[in-house]
Amino acid sequence: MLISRVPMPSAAWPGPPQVGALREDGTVDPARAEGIPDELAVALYEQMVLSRETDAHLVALQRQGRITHHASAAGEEAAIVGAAAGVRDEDWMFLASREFAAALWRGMPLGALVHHALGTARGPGRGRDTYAPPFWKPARVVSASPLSATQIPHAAGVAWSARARREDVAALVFFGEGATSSADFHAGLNFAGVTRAPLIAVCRNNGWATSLPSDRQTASDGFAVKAVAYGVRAVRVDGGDVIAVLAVVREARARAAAGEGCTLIEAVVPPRPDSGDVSSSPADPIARMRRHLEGRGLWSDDRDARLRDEVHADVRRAIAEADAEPSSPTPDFTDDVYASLPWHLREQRQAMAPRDPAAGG
Amino acid sequence: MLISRVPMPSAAWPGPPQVGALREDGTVDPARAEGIPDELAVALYEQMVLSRETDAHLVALQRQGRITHHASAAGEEAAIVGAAAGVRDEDWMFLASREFAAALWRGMPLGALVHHALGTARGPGRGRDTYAPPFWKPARVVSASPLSATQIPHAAGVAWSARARREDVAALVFFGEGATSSADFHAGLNFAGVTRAPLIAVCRNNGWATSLPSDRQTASDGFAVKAVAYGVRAVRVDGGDVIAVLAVVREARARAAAGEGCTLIEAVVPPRPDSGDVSSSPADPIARMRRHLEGRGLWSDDRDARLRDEVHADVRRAIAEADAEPSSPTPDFTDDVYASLPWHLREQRQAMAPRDPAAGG
Amino acid sequence: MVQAINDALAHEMRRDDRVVVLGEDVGRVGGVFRVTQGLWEEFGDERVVDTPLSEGGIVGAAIGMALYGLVPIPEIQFADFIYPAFDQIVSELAKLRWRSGGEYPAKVVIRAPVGGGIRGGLYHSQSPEALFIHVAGLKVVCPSSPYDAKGLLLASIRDPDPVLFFEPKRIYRAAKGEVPDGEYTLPLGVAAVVRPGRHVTVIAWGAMLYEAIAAADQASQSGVECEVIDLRTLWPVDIETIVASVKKTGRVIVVHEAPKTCGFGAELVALVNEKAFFCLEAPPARVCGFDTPFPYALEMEYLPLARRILPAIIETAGI
Amino acid sequence: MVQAINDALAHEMRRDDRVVVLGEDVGRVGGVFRVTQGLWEEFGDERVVDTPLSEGGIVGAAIGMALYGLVPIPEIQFADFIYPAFDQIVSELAKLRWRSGGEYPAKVVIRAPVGGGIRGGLYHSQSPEALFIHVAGLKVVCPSSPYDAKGLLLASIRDPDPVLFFEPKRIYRAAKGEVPDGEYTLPLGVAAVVRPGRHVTVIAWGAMLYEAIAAADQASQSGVECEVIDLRTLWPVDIETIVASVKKTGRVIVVHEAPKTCGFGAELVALVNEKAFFCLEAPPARVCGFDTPFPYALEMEYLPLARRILPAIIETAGI
Ligand SMILES: Cc1ncc(C[n+]2csc(CCOP(=O)(O)OP(=O)(O)O)c2C)c(N)n1
Ligand SMILES: Cc1ncc(C[n+]2csc(CCOP(=O)(O)OP(=O)(O)O)c2C)c(N)n1
Ligand SMILES: [Mg+2]
Ligand SMILES: [Mg+2]
Repeated sequence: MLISRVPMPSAAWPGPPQVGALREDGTVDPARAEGIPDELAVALYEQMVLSRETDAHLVALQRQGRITHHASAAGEEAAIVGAAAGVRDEDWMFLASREFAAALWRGMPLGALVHHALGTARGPGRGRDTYAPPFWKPARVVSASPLSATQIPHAAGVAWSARARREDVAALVFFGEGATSSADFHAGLNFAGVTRAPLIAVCRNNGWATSLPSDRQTASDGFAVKAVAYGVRAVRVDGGDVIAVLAVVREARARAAAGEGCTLIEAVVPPRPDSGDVSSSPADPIARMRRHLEGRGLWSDDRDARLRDEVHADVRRAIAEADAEPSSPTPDFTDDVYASLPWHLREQRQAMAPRDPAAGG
Repeated sequence: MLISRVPMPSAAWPGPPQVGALREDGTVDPARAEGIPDELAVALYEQMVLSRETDAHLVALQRQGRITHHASAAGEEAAIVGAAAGVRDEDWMFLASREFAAALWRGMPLGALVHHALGTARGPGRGRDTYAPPFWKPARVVSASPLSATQIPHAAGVAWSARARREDVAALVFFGEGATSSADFHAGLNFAGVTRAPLIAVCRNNGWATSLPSDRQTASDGFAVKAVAYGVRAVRVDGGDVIAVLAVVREARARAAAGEGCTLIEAVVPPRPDSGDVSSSPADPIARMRRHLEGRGLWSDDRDARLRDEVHADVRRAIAEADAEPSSPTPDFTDDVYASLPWHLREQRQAMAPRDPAAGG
Repeated sequence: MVQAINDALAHEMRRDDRVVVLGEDVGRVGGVFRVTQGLWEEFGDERVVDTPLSEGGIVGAAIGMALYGLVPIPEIQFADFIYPAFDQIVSELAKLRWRSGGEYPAKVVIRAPVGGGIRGGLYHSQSPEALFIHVAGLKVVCPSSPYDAKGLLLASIRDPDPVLFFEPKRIYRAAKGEVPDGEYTLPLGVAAVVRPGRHVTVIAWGAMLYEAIAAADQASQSGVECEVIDLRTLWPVDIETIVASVKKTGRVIVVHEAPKTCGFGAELVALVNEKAFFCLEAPPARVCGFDTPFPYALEMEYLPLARRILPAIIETAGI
Repeated sequence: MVQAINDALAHEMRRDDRVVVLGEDVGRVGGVFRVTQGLWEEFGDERVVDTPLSEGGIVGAAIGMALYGLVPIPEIQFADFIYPAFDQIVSELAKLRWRSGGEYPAKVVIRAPVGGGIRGGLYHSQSPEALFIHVAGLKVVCPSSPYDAKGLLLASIRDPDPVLFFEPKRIYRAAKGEVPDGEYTLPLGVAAVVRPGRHVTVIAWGAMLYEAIAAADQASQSGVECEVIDLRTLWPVDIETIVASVKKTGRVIVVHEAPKTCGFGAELVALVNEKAFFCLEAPPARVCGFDTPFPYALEMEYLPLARRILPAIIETAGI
């Protein structure tokens, strides 16, 4: 080598430190967070329990072959519910595959989710697709296609629009750590960066993209650090700590309101215990929040049992109702391709009319 | 805000400092580089002059409407020639639009370039396309399509293959700073990062992507820093300093050989003077290298005049030769779509045979 | 045509402040072909947005803008560069209304120059319309004159569905014609019979329309009177006009620049078969681009110019 | 069929150490449908590569590998997920040989499961073959049986051109049949007449072949004898076999899952028009997917099953 000693900066750029709030004993680190009012604390917990219970039922339906696919959120409830609770009612929410609980938090009825999962005509997607959680327009909840990350530029576009219109509205978008490798993550974050769009991008790092461990998804130190490439703020948070997630999302929302643009939040989901059963682990986000509620005198075994009974009954009722619905709706799938039916779809629809009882054929 | 004081890491991640070697007075910073042998120094200079002269002629041909498009490298010669000289003969080179001089450095004859630009049948692309510099297989030079950044994953694939095959071969890929916003930059760098592929990615940051200034291309602090997102090494170098560019590319090549994987190098090209004429600026990379050669006693006005005359004559001769070539080659564009002619292309070729004098029609 | 499209954009942006133009270099410089010139000066940075180099990002962000309630009109610099946005167009834009049960339509008009004839070579000459016609949920428009361009673009912007608006760059400046200042729309899905005739129906659009007309004029010297149809909207196509003409002529030729195989010509031939088979007196013919990439040096060999259309007319006419 | 494809991959990887498999989850877990199961154990990390989640990166890197001299076989988990790689396939892979004047062909075989019938819904059921047939430079293959799958995959790997190898997931496990252990190839571009007949030609491929055969069997009860052709290679298509059959029957039906408009059926109808128009006794018919996205709950309404093919046969037969 003729030339040497040109200093070569190191490849090791550490990601940001991980933020947490809830401590082992259930108290909240006062240096980290001032606490949250009782009702909110309880609501967060209840919502996480509802998510877990719904999951269990949908996974069972999948095992029975009644639904093709369900992406479970078990173990990731804190990241999902905490983030949903961290934004404001007027904000938009873009979901990936696992975030049905965020939509429930925003008021989507459980029934809508179950109808959707079972593909009935009464689900928000009218039986057309069931993969991701459904759309829920009343609360500005937008569902994603299963193509990982496609929703990120959509969210960036919404956030950019709000900023251009001088409206204090933000967009919250969820995705898995695997999705960060995709084209749309890159484009979405970069667009949000240059437009200083009020985008809150929550990357659930659960350690795996199907079979690929997160350290083979990328060689960076975690995923928050990717924010550097877009000049946006990077936060890594304990994704098993619903209070910390809520806190960092609120902070990101406040910064968005202040015109400071986008934040990329990596919510590090605690690894699954070897048993596979999240509930059995002390790191279970639900167990951790329960300890907190108990420490605050807001919770008891009794109340917990009641909650679980209620939730169980709610989910079962929703499933029973959806079950009563004919699983094959009228063949309306030629609708909504366009705003009105063009000639070729009218012909195609007519050709199948004999199978359509409504058409009297 | 209920929760506050969750520390939010800053969005300002500074990029790496800019590396330089050549000083104003033409000497080389000894702390930065030990110098290069006389022949190499002269060859770098000569190659940059050839590039500038070729550019001038191709731009003139474009103005005359003789060729549709030529992407000039004026002012960027140091980044291009320095990088080409920094890798080894066995390495692959993937060019973007402006890097014909890198192919010339590797031994592609000037005539091949000019035939290609004029779209003659004798050009390496046989008149099929002329946008980017031509392919030059004898030296493993691969041209890119005009779709920005598509060559980056190709280069990553080559580099990965070499590593998997345990062959000490690297891939050098060029692109503009605008290309970093594309899907393929993201995928290519990430693949190189996770596979620790011996990829040397040189981003020429010339400040503009057509009309978009680089600070509206992205909100990051420059482009080298994007390496952080891929866990690869980041280097920012003075792209007007051919010795510094050579040095950092060599260093990256050595690291690749040592199994340390990919380096992203941002070569910051000096801004164009207001006059638009790069040669008139003291920051002109060619002028800077000339001062260096003069300081080393390797160069004189006389030698410079001789070089420029020679180069001028070479370029004019190449153009005259290509001009003598019929501009419309035989209609062979049905060849090479597939390895051999399938039935439908045989039919289509026959249908146009009457216009083909070779077919005697 | 450049001016007419610029007119339409300016008109609509004045009328409706939700309309936003975005893309690479659309702002200060007014686009590669200067179609958006002057808009940035009039409407500013937030309605005429220069974006980073990412077609996927452009279309993806436009979808978000549309969800928010804006009416984004992204420009792709060349239709050849639309492929990085293909997933967003095909998987997202085309399907949002349907997937959401009608709740979240995303109204976006994607403008892109298409076609050859400006010595653009392989990657600045393609005509990818068939790829989008195959995808349910998109409308595809391609004007052939300044007047049509303005009227069709205004209609496209106001149409509730996503539209791909392909602008034939060969006639960006060549095609002339009066363009009224004010407001008018041409309905989508309605073709124009630009030359009546009774022997052979010739279907074309965009820049190739002029080649079809030229060939028809030459054929008429041999006594063959062609009816030339300018589709204007490629999909949903005006099947009635086509069928009415073919019922009259019994003979049909489709002309397009895109490669022949699986091009839109195939669909038109198949539709004519379905709707008017028993009227056909000769095999429907296609005069198209070759099944090769688009060659730089030989673009005039590649394009289905009048000199290639004419023999097809004569042969189809069976004289 | 899963086993046959796995066999072919393992065979070729043993025979030729340049062959590399890459994609999402192809390694330790052996792919979504377990097609690559066992390969990672046998050939290790560097020949069976689990990649990050980026189809564009997968195909782009495969192109680089091919340039280097390897023979990469990327897997796209579902053909529905091929669109993020569309630009790399269409703009790069398909054009490299041509652009480089034959110097830099990139030999890549892209494997992807296609089609409906496993309740996959909108984004796990699509059949995008027509999009790739329209693009010059690609070959497109779709087997219908385990035997064919192995022979065609081996031929695809050894063919000098890039191949899209679409695997009909509905018959991944359903289709049975003897598969020889050793080596054999089935030539690309050669169709199979799987059921001889003289009244109507029915062209199909992949999973719909079985529906075509079932419909043909039913039709024969009404005295209509269909000739059923399994295309096997979609492009370049075996035009001779098709034309020979249509010349005999004078009637033709194309069956495919993809949306009808601008699907491959249109091209086949147009080709039959060009090559055998004067033999046609009835309008060529298409029985296809609807021009809508692929519906989850109603996939059996959407697919061109035997119950939709049969009436078309009867009508085309004109009895
Ligand atoms: C574009 C695309 N390619 C492939 C897939 C198949 N796929 C479904 S889930 C998944 C892994 C996603 O991992 P991650 O983003 O971490 O989300 P997680 O499932 O862990 O929540 C993959 C590859 C997909 N959905 N989209
Ligand atoms: C995918 C794609 N979109 C758009 C273009 C049109 N285009 C040509 S050059 C250019 C700017 C490129 O800027 P940069 O990458 O900085 O390279 P430079 O020209 O400055 O060397 C653009 C947008 C393209 N070539 N490819
Ligand atoms: Mg994950
Ligand atoms: Mg630049």
